[in-house]
Order: sequence, then C-alpha cells, then structure tokens
Amino acid sequence: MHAKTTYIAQVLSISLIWIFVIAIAIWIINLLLISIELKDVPGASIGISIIVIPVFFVLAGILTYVFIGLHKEEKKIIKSSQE
Amino acid sequence: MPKWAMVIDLDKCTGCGDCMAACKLENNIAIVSPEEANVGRVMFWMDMITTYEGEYPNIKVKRIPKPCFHCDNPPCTRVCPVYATYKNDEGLVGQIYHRCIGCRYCMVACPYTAKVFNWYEPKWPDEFKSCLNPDVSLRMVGVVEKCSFCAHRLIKVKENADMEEREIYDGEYSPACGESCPTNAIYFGDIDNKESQVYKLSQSSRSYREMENLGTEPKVIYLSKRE
Amino acid sequence: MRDLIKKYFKLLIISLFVISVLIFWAASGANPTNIQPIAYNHKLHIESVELICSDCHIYVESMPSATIPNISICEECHSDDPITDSPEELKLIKYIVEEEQIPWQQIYSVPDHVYFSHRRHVSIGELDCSECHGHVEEMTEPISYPAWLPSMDNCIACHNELKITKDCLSCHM
Amino acid sequence: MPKNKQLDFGQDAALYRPIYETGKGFYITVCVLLAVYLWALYLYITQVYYGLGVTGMNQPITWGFYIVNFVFFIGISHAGTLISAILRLSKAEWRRPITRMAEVITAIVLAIGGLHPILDLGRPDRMLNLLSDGRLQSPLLWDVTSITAYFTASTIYLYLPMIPDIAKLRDRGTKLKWFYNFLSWGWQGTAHQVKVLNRAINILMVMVIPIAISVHTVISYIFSMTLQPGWHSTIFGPYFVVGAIFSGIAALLIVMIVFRKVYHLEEYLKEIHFQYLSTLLLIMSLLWFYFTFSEFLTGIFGSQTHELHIIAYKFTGVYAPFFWGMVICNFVIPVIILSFKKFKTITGIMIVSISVVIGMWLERLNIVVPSLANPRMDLPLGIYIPSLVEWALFIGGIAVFMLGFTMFAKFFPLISIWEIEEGRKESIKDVEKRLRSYLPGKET
Repeated sequence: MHAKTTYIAQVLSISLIWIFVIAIAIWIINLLLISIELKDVPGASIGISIIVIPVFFVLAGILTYVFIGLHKEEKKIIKSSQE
Repeated sequence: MPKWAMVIDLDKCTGCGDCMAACKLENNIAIVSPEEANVGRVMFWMDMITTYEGEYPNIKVKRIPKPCFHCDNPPCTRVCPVYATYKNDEGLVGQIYHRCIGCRYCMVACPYTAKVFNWYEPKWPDEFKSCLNPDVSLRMVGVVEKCSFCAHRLIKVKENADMEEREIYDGEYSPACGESCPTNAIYFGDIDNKESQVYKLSQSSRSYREMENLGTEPKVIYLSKRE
Repeated sequence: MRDLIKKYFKLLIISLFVISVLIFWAASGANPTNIQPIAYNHKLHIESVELICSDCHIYVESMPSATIPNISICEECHSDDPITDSPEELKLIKYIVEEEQIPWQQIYSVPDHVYFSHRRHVSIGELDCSECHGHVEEMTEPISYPAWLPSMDNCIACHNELKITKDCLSCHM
Repeated sequence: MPKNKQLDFGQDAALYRPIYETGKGFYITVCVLLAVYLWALYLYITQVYYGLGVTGMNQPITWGFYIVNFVFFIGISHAGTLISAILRLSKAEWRRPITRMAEVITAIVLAIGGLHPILDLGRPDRMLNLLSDGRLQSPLLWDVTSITAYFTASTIYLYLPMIPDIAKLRDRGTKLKWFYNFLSWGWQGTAHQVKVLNRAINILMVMVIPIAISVHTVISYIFSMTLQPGWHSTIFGPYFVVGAIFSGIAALLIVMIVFRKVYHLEEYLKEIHFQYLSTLLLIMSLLWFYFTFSEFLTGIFGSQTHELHIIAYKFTGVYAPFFWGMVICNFVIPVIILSFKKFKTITGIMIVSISVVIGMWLERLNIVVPSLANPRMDLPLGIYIPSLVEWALFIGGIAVFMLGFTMFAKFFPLISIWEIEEGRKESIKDVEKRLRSYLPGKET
C-alpha cells in the first residue's frame, strides 16, 4: 500500500516535468505565432523555437527513460523475491 | 503612408528652452524634485544638450534641443521583450506604457539617451494638477516613457481630415514644441512628401543628423552652419 | 487538535470552495438593479416620439464623445406640466424645476490611456450604434450594464474583422 | 567525535555524518542566513512599493547592481555542471569527490541569478506579459529560454547521479524514509539499473556542455547586441564564457575549502584536488587576461571616438579603482600565488579564489556601468552610487546561496558516495587498462 502511494507520487512528479516541458513548448509556439502575425522578424523566432523545443523534450525524455528503466528492474526484483 | 519628421534649425534656435516647457506641459511629464533631478532622474522628453567649448573668456556655448529621434531603424524596438516599444507604419516610434514591464533595455540600447524612466510614482504640484492635458494619459511608476512626436495630436488631426474628407495639409500636424517655438526653428511634416517644407529643408546643405554612422536613420534633422 | 483538523479538513476545503463559487456566481451573474436616477424608457422615446440617437446624444456624429444628454435637452420637450402620468416623469420635472442636472451613471467608459472617438466610428467608419450598444430601441428599462464590453480584446476582434488598423498609437496615447 | 559512532556508518562515515548529526552550528547558520534573507526581502518589498527610485540607478546609468549581479551569479553557476561534465567526459579520475559540489553550486546559483532580472523590473506585476506577448527577437527572451533550459538540465544532471546515494540513505533508514524512498525511484543497484543510469548521465553530460556555453554567450549578447561603445563587440560571447568558468572554479574552490573544514572531509578532498583545480584556475586567469587584453587593444587601436572615450574612462575615470582592482584580483594575485609552489597551499588557494570571485564581480561592474555612464550624446557623465536596497539584495542573494547549500548538505551527501566506492572498486583496474592502451606494445 505504502509502496503504491510512493509510486503514484513518483509518476505524478514525472508527469509534472512533462507538463512543464509542454507548457514551455506551447509558450514558445505562441510567441512564434504572435511574431508571424505581427510580421516581427519571424525568422529569429523560428530559429530559436527549432532549437529550444527539442532540447526540453530530450531532457524530459532522459528523465523518463531513467524512471522507467529503474522501475522495471525494481518490479522484477520484487517478483523474484516473492517467488 | 506619410513619414513624419522634424527639422530643427539650430541657426534660428536661441536655446531659450520654450520647447522643453511646452513639451512638459503638453505631455503631462512628471515634475521631479530638485534632489531627484540632481542625481540624474530629471524627466524631459525634449531635452536640451548644452556643451561649452573653449575657456573663459572665449566660451562658445552650444544648445541643441533633443527630442526622441524616431529612428527609421530604431535600436530600442529591437530589444524590447514585450512589444512595449515599436515603430508604426508612419515611422513613429511608440511607447505603450501599459504594456511596459520596466526592464529599461530600450533605454540602454538607445544611443541618443532619449528615454526616461519613472523611478517613483509621477507627481505634480497641486497647481499643475488642474492643467493636466486630458489628451495624454498619465504614466505610472516603473515604466519607460519618451517623446511621442505628440502622437495624440496626430489622432485628432487625422480625424479632422477624415471628417472633411481631405488629406492632412503640410504643417497641420505639429508637436507642441514646434508650435511653441518663438523663433519658428522647429519644422514638422511629412518627409516623404516632396512638396513639404520639411523635405525641402532636409535637402539643404546645412542639414545633418546625429550619429549617422550608426545606421539608425534618425528622423530629426538638424540645420546648422557651424561644425 | 490534530485529529480534529484532519477530520474536518476536507469539509473545510469543500465548504470554502462552495462559498467561493457562490460568491463568484453572485458577483458575475446577478443583474444590478436599476442604478439610474430615472427609469428612462428608450423604446418609448424612439417609437412613439420618433427620436433618433443623435437628437439627444447630440455630439455623437461630430465629436469624440457622444455625451450623456444635458437636462436642457430634456427641457426642449418636457416642461413643468407632465406629458404622461408616469411617476418617473415627475422625477424629471423635479430636476427641471430645481434646475439641477440628472446624475446619470456612465455605463460605457474606456480607461484614461485609451482614445475612443464616436465620430471616428459613427461618421467616418459609418458604424451603426447598435453594433456596440445593442438594440437600444427595444429597451424599456434604462441601461445599467454594457451590452458590449469595451475591452481591448473586443476592440481588436472587430478591428481584425473589418481590417482596420491595429496600430497601438491609433488608440493608446 | 566519539569513535563508536564511526563504526555505524562504515567506511565513508565522514560523508554520512553531516546528515545524521545536526550540530548547534547548523541551526545558528540557518537562523543567521534566514535573517539576512528576510531583511533583503523586506527591502525588496519596499522597492516594489515605492518604485525603483529607492535604488541608485538614474537616467544614463539605467542598469546597476541587479544586472551586474545577474551576470555575476550566472557566471558562478558555470562552476558546476560545466566543470563536472568536462571532467566526467575526459574520465578524469580525480573528479569523483568534486562533481556533486559543483553541480549543487550550479543549481542553486542559477536559480538565484535567474531571478535577478525580475528584481530589476520596474513593474514585476507585469511579468506575465512575457508569457502572453513576449518577443523572441529580444535578447532578454533568449536569456529566459536558455536559462530555463540550463536550469532544467543542470537539475536533472544533479539529480540523476544522486539516485544511488539517496537509495543508500533510504536503506540506512532515517526519519525521512518516505522522502528518500520517493526520491530513490526504486534503485536497487542491479546491473541493468547501473547501465540505464550511466547511459542517461552520458547523454546528459554531452548535452549540458553546449547548453551551459550558450547560456553565458546569450547573456553577453544582452550587451553586445546593443550599439553601446564598450559593449558592441564580437569577443563578448567567449569572453563571458571564459570569465564565467573562471569565477565558477574559484567559487567551487571556496565551497570545497569551507566544507572540507566544517565537515572534516580532508580524507576525500585531498591536496591534489586543490592542486589540479588551481592549475585550471591559473590557466583560466591567463586566458581571461588574454581576452581582456585583446578586447582593449582592438578598442584602442581602432580609436573610434566613443570607444576610446570609454576605455580612457575605465582606465582613469571615476571607476578606475575598480578597473585596476579587477586587474589585480583577476590577474596579478592569481598568477603570483599560483605560479610558486611555495604559495600554492590551501590558504593560498583560498586567497586566490576569493580574490578571483571579487575580481570577476568587479569585471561585471566594469562592463555594465562605465559604458552607461558615458552616453554617446554630449550629455553630462552619469554617476552611480548603489543604495542600501541594492546592497541588501546582493548580500541577500549570497545568503540564499549559502542557505541553499547548507540545506542541501543537510539532506544529501555532498560527495558522491557511490562514485567514491566505484572508484575504489573499479577505477584502479580501469585506469591501468587505459594506461596500457596508451603505451606502446600489445594490450594485455
């Protein structure tokens, strides 16, 4: 029971980073759209958004990769110890 | 689209400072206390640069009125993070006080030091409060402000012209400084219109602009025989 | 003490939520009752007397502000003798006799840093009053809330639709 | 220290002890720092209430301490992640006790430095305008995005190598077991988990280096994108990065020396670590001097009026003492002390590090203020005297950093325990193998 609540909390915290990253992506795309609408140097905005958005997604991806990798192993250990 | 520009004839200018006073009254610019002014927080949209050359008793004094130059290629608008300062189609560089977050990046980027900042909530002596100009909004603490070429006058002038279904005639729109100048040293008009006085004066051999080498293309043109 | 807080914590949160929702609902949904000094009937004046907007709001076509009618405009038709048997007219006559202005409440207003001109919209732009003010000719009650909120979003929406300038300096000063 | 306690913690007792034993000193430090922080907060609230008039800034000098400190703190933050990533990448074995501290400095100082532009805003209540109507063309927005990216990356980079240590603390059992349990992500130390973690760390350290370099380059762009003489220079990007690493190493050395003393980590932070890091510091000092020299030489040789004007002002004007102080602190003292083995003791290194941190702060001041004090137009020279509020927020920033570091040290080991253990177990073999591969002859 206790392990389960911890796990849920961990999943929530991981989804928090995804919310953060998606929010940043939405923010930058919003700024990009504004700059296109106002014809205010959209080139600069496009350049920045192309670099920034993938960087954030890769960072969140690495964190998720580690999280999943560690937990898979933990489940295996628990299973084998029960058997 | 017209392109508004100002010509200041320094040979006519007596350096009286009437333009500064007219500007201050027209645009509801806050009156800063003497102590504040001494530490460099005085607020002028139309400033007067005073330089002294030579030594006593042979001193040459130069007085040059300096508004915002409304550059055609403004360095200030490029750095603004929130669209609070921008150049519109008629070449006016606008400052939107209600959007400004007060980062003062535009002040730093301006090579002409044309902008001023509201360090405190703007204040006026009681006698001034009753003669604030209702056409110009009051600024609040923590925003940047600058000469607008009296853009509020342009709105009215345009509306009058539209009502009468005609074009704006040369000299109809003039900022307060130009209107008040006792020697008529300040001309204002559409520099794209080849008929306008401003265009003709800008072609004069006496004309020069401040720091043309920066490529900012200021739209305030000085006329002077000196230099 | 701790248990008590724990026990009632959920209840407290829920009740706080319910109260705030109620307050919000009350503040937004509730119609303010008549806040004008006289229950002026627009419909009556427009239909039976055949007045048009600019008869009373006299500067709507020629000046930036349309103006709320001065009492002298009412006096042009109304005098000491009541025309109808409405009790509201008696109130008006009282103002006329005492030579006082009617304290109308302004409903439509823009902030200090916005320049809004009626003549720009009505005479030059040829907009109908109802575009912003709604169907005034069917109003039997006086106006107590704006039919259309003069917020920047609303202004920009219309300027976008009609392809009018969105230059900041054309409205802000 | 009673000896029987040492047994409970095993071999690396010195690393665990600060977490399990809370002395009086800890509470006193926290209270003092908290008081300083509250004082600064109070003064900041007065600034929000009255306006930026309470600072010493004025019309030509519109940027002052806040921007200076912003650049300074972000510079310090380069200590960490960048150094630790480079050391990890180059497989320098002596990195093991250093990386964690470096990463913590980065994460904390970056958070503090990143907030400095908000202190500088005239209307902090309109911050959200940046979200709804920001302009990506403005270098300030470049800063916002790159600092956010760096902060995210460096926090992850701090956290991931900490997971095994957190698991160790969890298994040992403390009061906050749920907390460590939550953070340890089910680490059991199996081969697969180690592989996953190492792979993630490897990807991250490659990613972190360009992000870190971009952050300080972009901060220099705030200045060099304007037309101001003294700022409008292409050298600014690398110059700022070098300066940042320079001050970062110095800050790292100070932290290492202080915590070595306080937490008795002499066993782990040995003389050799300081020797290596201070050699790096010496190199950075020379590099810094090279950049400064070429920056000024191009200015003087080109002799543009305004450029020359500002250089002359820096050399002889009101702020000249700060300029020469900067040269002494950043170049003269480090070179003299670090070049002679006699002076290169821990005390000597401490003196150098403090002087470098001060010198780099003076450098930021010398970049920001003199250029603004000399407007291009023939206006009177500006003068800037920082007010109490600005000093308070500076001191408050440092206090928050120290507070953050102390709190971190309370909850997590300051030296990576598992990496030390790994070093003991494997790296000797590893290094030997690597060495053999360098040498001529067959690898056996």
